[in-house]
Amino acid sequence: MEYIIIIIAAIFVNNIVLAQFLGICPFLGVSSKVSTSVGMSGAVLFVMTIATIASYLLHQYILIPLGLDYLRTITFILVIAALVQMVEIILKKVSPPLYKALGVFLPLITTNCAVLGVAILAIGLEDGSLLKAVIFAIANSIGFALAIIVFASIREQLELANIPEGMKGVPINLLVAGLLSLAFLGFTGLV
Amino acid sequence: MRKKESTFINMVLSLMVITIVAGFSLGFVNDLTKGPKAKAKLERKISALKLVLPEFDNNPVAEKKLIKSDKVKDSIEIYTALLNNEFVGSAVVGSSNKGFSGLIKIMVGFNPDGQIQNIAVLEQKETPGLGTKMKDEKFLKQFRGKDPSSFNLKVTKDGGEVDAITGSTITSRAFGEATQLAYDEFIKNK
Amino acid sequence: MLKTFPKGGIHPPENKITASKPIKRLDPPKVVYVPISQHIGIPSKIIVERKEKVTIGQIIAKSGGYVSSNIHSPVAGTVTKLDKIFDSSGYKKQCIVIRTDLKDQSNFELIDSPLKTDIQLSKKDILQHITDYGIVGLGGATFPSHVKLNIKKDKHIDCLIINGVECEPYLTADHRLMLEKAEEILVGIEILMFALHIDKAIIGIENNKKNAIANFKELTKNNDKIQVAALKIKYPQGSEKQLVRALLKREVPKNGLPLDVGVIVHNVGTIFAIYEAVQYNKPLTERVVTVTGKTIKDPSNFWVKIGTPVIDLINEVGGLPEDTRKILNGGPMMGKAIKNTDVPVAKGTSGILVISKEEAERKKCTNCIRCNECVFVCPMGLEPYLLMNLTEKKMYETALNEDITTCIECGSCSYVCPSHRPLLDYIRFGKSIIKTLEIAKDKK
Amino acid sequence: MTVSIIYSVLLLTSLGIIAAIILYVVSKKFYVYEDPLITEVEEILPAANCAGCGSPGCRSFAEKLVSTEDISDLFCPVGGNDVMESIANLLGKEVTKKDPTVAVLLCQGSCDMRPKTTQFQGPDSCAISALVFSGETDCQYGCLGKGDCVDACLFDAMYMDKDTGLPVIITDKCTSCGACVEACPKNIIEMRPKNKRDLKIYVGCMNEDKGGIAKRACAVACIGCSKCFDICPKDAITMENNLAYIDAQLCTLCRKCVDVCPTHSIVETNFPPRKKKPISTITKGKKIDSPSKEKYIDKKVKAIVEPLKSNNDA
Amino acid sequence: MSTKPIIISASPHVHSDRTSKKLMYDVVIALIPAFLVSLYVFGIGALIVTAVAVISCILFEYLIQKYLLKATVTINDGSALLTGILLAFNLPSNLPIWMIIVGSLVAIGVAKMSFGGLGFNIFNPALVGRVFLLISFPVQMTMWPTALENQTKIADAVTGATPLGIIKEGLQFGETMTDLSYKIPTNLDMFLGFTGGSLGEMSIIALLIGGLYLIYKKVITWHIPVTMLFTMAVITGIFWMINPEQYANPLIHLLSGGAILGAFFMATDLVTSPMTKKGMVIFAFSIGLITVVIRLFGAYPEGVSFAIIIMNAFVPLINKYFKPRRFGSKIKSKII
Amino acid sequence: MTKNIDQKQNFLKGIIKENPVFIMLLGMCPTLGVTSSAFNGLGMGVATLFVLLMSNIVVSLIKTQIPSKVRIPAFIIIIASFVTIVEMVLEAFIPFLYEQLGIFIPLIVVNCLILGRAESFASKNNLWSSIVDALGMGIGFIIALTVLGATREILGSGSIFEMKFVSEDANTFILFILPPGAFIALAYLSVLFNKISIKTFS
Ligand SMILES: Cc1cc2nc3c(=O)[nH]c(=O)nc-3n(C[C@H](O)[C@H](O)[C@H](O)COP(=O)(O)O)c2cc1C
Ligand SMILES: Cc1cc2nc3c(=O)[nH]c(=O)nc-3n(C[C@H](O)[C@H](O)[C@H](O)COP(=O)(O)O)c2cc1C
Ligand SMILES: Cc1cc2nc3c(=O)[nH]c(=O)nc-3n(C[C@H](O)[C@H](O)[C@H](O)COP(=O)(O)O)c2cc1C
Ligand SMILES: Cc1cc2nc3c(=O)[nH]c(=O)nc-3n(C[C@H](O)[C@H](O)[C@H](O)CO)c2cc1C
Ligand code: SF4
Ligand code: SF4
Ligand code: SF4
Ligand code: SF4
Ligand code: FES
Repeated sequence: MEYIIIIIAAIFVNNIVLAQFLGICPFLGVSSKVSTSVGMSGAVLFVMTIATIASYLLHQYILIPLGLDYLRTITFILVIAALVQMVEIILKKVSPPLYKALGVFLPLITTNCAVLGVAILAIGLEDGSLLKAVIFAIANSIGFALAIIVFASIREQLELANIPEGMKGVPINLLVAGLLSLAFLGFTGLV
Repeated sequence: MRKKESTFINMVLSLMVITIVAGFSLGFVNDLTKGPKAKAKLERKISALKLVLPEFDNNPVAEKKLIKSDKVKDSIEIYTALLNNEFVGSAVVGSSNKGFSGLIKIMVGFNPDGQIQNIAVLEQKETPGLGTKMKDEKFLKQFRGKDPSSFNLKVTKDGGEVDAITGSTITSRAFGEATQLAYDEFIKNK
Repeated sequence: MLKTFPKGGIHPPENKITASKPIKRLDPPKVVYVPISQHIGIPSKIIVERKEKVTIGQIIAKSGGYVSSNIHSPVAGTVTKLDKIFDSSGYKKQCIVIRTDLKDQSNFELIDSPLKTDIQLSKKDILQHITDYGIVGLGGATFPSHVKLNIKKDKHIDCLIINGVECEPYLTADHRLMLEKAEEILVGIEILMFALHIDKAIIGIENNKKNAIANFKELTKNNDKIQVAALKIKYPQGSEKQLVRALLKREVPKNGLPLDVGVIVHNVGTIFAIYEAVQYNKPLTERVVTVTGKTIKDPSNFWVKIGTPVIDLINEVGGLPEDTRKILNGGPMMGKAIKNTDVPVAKGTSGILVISKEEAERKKCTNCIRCNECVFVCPMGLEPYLLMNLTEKKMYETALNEDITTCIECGSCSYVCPSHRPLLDYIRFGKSIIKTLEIAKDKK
Repeated sequence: MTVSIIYSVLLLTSLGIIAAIILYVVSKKFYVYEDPLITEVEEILPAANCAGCGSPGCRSFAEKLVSTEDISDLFCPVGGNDVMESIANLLGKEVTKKDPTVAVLLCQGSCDMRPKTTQFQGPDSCAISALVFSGETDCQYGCLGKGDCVDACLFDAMYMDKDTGLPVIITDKCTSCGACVEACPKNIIEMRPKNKRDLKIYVGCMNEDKGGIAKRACAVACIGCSKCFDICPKDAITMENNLAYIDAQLCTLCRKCVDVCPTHSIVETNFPPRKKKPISTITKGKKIDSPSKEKYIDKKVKAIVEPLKSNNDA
Repeated sequence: MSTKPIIISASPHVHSDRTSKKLMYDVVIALIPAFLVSLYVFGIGALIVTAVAVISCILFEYLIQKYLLKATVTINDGSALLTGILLAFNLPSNLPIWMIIVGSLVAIGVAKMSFGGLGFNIFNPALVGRVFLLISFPVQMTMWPTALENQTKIADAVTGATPLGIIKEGLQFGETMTDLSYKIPTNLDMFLGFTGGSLGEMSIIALLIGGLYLIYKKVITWHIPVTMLFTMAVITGIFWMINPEQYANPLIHLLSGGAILGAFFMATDLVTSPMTKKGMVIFAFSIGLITVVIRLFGAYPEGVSFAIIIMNAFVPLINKYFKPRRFGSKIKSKII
Repeated sequence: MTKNIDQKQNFLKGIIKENPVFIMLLGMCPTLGVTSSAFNGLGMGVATLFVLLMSNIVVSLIKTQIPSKVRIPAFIIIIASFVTIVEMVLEAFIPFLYEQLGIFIPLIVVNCLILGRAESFASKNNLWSSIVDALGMGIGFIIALTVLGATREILGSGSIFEMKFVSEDANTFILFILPPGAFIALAYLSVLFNKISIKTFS
């Protein structure tokens, strides 16, 4: 039950993009096509999960025992940056097609605050276990995927619309994000 | 101005230098701010206590009591305040998750005779500008000096004596419930 | 339950005002303008010269390639010019201009011949006749029939479908032909069945031609090879893909031909032309044309010589009404607006429709309200609103993926759109662009 | 120095070194070479991404420039000779100099010269209306006047003249990218050398009909009379399908042909006005001498001068 | 021949006589019965709210088109009128006038014209306007003049909660459905419209009449309303059967909280609903589901508005993956 | 290779032509996340400016010493160090702001603005230009955040910098302090910004 609550909360109620404002850059940046946004979601799911595991372990078994939790930010970001690089290499070698699909997004993820944000939030969970952290990360990346895919499909449709000159580009995208976020307010109080 | 070549040695060396410097400076700043940080943290706790309790001279945080209760998930915290080693009241953390958006956590300060000294809101997720009005003086002031044994903590709509915040009956009810809970624990653990 | 195709379609007002008018024969016009490209494919090659005398039925332009057709002189007379004349495509096209010899008796002979039922030619000769006498599909596409009937070894055909649907409003040419030449058409069917070794034929007729259905049913009572099927009144029932689906429940694959599901579809007019070519060695030099319109005094059906200028036909029905704003070659759904009244009748002209006043005006186009009417009526399962938008925004690649090329240009979408959007205009344009892009790609 | 500082240094350093090692391995094992020249060339290119060069975009043109040995066939019309030269310098390759060209409209059939006989209803697009018919006038070669070319021009170098119903090319803005040539379904925009001071002489007509028919459809149509052909001292004019064409390479801009054309279908641009012969004498000896004709000539002159003026302001 | 030149255009040369304007006005006609009932129940307040919403919607559309977009003004196509009416129908009849104007501005300016106007908006304008108001002014937006007692006089309207609001609050504080059933109006009252609520959402019978008229006029098809209401009935039915004391019965859910108004008039908005029948069914099913989830477990007693705009966001995705079956494509699947 | 840069231009570009928020869309998360009040926006802006300035300085100083392959990790460490310093200082001395900004403080690390400037400017230009660049960009960021925060605060709470100018019970557009309001306010502010900057600078 607890896990289900985490999942629903992360996907609908506190959607990482629409309610928590994490990962807005890729959300606005790589959402012009549904296909690319699916690629990005895949990459985020992948990286967010491993990054959370890695930083959880780092925090739990190195930083806390050594009393170095003020190094949280710097160590996490290092771990994430290195991980992303490593994933990139491994993918390139192991599965070129997957690399082709996700590869372009990987560098973007380093500067995606959703990954770092979730890693930090995950260690802050109440009586958090590793499992809980992982579920939290996965649920959040699904929330990210949901938001960005819906957003991309709307943008695809808007490409065919006659948006007024002044609204074209950034403003209309922000507005759509705003209305999307407004709609998601309906889930308030589910958990 | 030529860039350094990307040789192995260069790469490791430069990163090493950077990390060492970073490590030093961070450690240093941490040492510098450790004291103030801890103080600020304690300060925050104490300031809440100061708000709800009459004057005291002990450190209630050190004398925190944790009481298991089946009504709430976490245990209930009780802080006892002493002035000149004399019991002057205690602050009880009450909570209710029937708020509009879930959990509401408040700290209620009681006089030794059970009168409410003051209430501070610790945690809440209510709608800004609406449920959050429970932090407003206008709402809080009706609790001060009231003894829950005689003062019905329910909202007027439900036959109680609390004037609900306009448009936020739910929040007001939850607030009342949390206060009631705190009072019950206070009586039990007096 | 009447047979029909499963999805889409519309039912515009039928306006078949000439349904009960027998086909009249027109006097030969003084001058005929015979275009050399009256069929899909390569234009024919002119083989006559200026001032040359020609007789009725003489070949005046020879097939210019495989997908092409012979063209015969519809009248006896003298070639006066080889000129460019506006035809129904809206462009000037090469024409052979022949002045009719008013003294030559053959121009005035009644060409109606008695029914001739026995088939004497061999299969090969039948196809040769169809090739020689310039038979092309009269259902609208004017695809040379000999190409269609020249079936490759690896294809198996098991059914001939006779398209007597005539789902276009106003037009009654096929209807009248089916009433007046039913027996000839049945012989024509026998000829094709014989030539193609098929023992099944279905005549599909829309249910608003009950007398034609009854007539055929009566005549084929004892013939279990030829069936007559009444079809629901729904446009575009006559489109071959929809017709095959309605009659046989077979679905012609995307970008495929009826051939791919073992079917040949021919229009009743084509069948009649084949009958005449095979039994009487008669080339395709005349056809039935419905001349109609709400404001026309005396709308009628005529046997018309190919090459007759439209104005001659209109004069025959009482002249061009004052408030004419649009003249169509064909019906209101698929017909083409012509530029002037000198445009000649060609093999594919099934009707001349005169439209007046406001009815001719297009309404102002407003924003698409995504009402899904167009999606709902498209018989091909396309999303016209999307195809139009994609074309407008020059996203041809996406349009191709959305199957724009399978549009049969039936116009149902434009017909229903409550916002009067020129859907088909754009889709047609998109198709043409994609075609040129693909040709360019093929070249590379 | 507290323990905490030591730990923090140790931790960060070890993390840093691990990162360095990984990155080193990466950079060695998975090294992909990309010529830095490409980026440099791309920076020189004008970044209009107009595809006038034949490549889908400036970046891919840069790749092509770097990868092909002989770049003399490649040309960026927007950047022109300057850009090509600097690229050639960078790459150490040869370029051929191209004469600057500019778009011209081979049709003068304005509304009053070429009466409309029909009316088109449908989308405002030349290409779409060309699918249905040859145009609202009886000339099937001329401009349809719906402005596809104007829409295609990325550089605001064209506009539709409401009075004539024809597009106007602002020569100074035209980069000769050819987008309009591509867009016109009637192929009546041609790229012609700009010459000095933008002096040009060309036949402003595409009508291949016989003289009489052409004349009936449009007052300024080339009727194929061959007078210009006969008079041209340099044999720059060819006659084909009842239509004259002036080869810009051979033309010496002597202007002899302009005077002899009975229908004024030869256009001259930016020449100083002829002092000896005022406009009225040009029209002398011509049958049609209607006032509208006069008006038209005024307008024509204006239409050509105006863009230059407006450009100077800008 | 007439003096006007002959017209050339591409086929087809005839057109059905349906126009988008007629569609819009058909919806307006269909809303008249519900309006009359609200006029009877809420008196002049209903008229004021509706008039203000309609006028301000049309005015904003006019001003924006004329002065900001400098485009042709299309205020007589009926869509702004309709947005105004539907916005009003979602508001309490005693809402301050300036709030109505703000709601209209959000509906027309933000949700519609920012996207390019009629046909390009992603979200239902009236509902965006309503949700904006609901969230910004929850107090005024959730206080309804109670019906009947105060017909025709608006001055001192007594306020009270909607049936769903009463149920939600009651259940949260431990009351059972049996206790609550005395506090809420009877089913018949709800059916006829004698209950509290937004001005256009209470009279089920009037809305049904309008809805059937729309189906008869082929402005909408049955797919969205039927699927949505059916889904709601089934899911609330299941919960009700599990525990009738904790969950209201399906009838209450269908009769209250704008379910009918939403199902027939708002979810069916042509612009913001899917293009295929299959898509519509999925769309409507999800609306039903989300509505019930919000009503039973969420913070808001009333979920239809949110459910519709949430699903509006999914419409492009639905359109992308639920296409009509192409004629001649290999995979044979049944077309709904 | 360092070009001569017009420093005034360099400074102004960050505020107008390349405004990180309105034009370049950099660092959107803190922009949207913390701007529920003008003060929070200002606080975040200043914190970001500090990190940006310091990291631009350091990067510009040591740029020649870093092999290009480890450029990014090196920059990240530098940035992260300054962020951590900011974090600790805020926690110690301005605890209430620390609480308000919450998770967005550590997230300054991944603010694309900072890494982007380090990458594309400081690593290529001299110290002085880098400082000016950082100041321009940072002030552009502060202005954007403060304006956004102020707009939201005015509309949403009826106050500015916590000073209430409407009565306690007045109705304000609560939506604007909620997440959707952030997007919507920014959307229309950027329309406005574009209009104004086009009008005044073209
Ligand atoms: C967007 C929104 C936010 C709300 N926030 C709260 C809240 O924080 N606290 C609360 O008690 N009620 C809140 N409500 C109102 C409840 O839904 C309910 O109407 C109210 O508590 C009961 O009304 P009353 O207080 O006027 O009796 C909110 C309503 C809406 C629409
Ligand atoms: C390029 C082309 C090739 C064709 N090839 C054949 C063919 O091999 N066999 C055949 O039966 N019909 C062939 N057809 C004719 C089609 O079956 C069909 O009759 C024609 O396209 C007109 O159909 P419509 O009037 O429904 O558009 C061909 C048509 C085209 C355009
Ligand atoms: C929309 C549409 C409607 C058509 N309607 C008819 C029709 O009513 N009668 C007909 O004979 N052919 C009609 N056709 C043409 C047929 O598809 C097909 O080309 C013809 O029946 C083939 O016979 P033919 O080769 O003898 O012309 C229609 C085609 C289309 C695309
Ligand atoms: C059946 C139908 C339902 C409609 N429902 C709404 C609605 O709920 N809200 C609204 O603003 N407009 C509605 N409209 C009007 C119109 O579609 C709407 O203004 C567009 O969304 C604006 O682009 C409706 C129109 C029709 C035909
Ligand atoms: S014209 Fe094409 S898209 Fe339109 S309904 Fe017919 S087949 Fe479908
Ligand atoms: S019929 Fe017209 S208004 Fe309706 S969806 Fe199609 S294009 Fe749009
Ligand atoms: S006028 Fe033609 S060639 Fe010149 S810039 Fe414009 S599109 Fe290119
Ligand atoms: S020149 Fe060509 S593209 Fe331009 S308006 Fe004329 S016909 Fe159209
Ligand atoms: S600031 Fe959050 S992803 Fe860029």
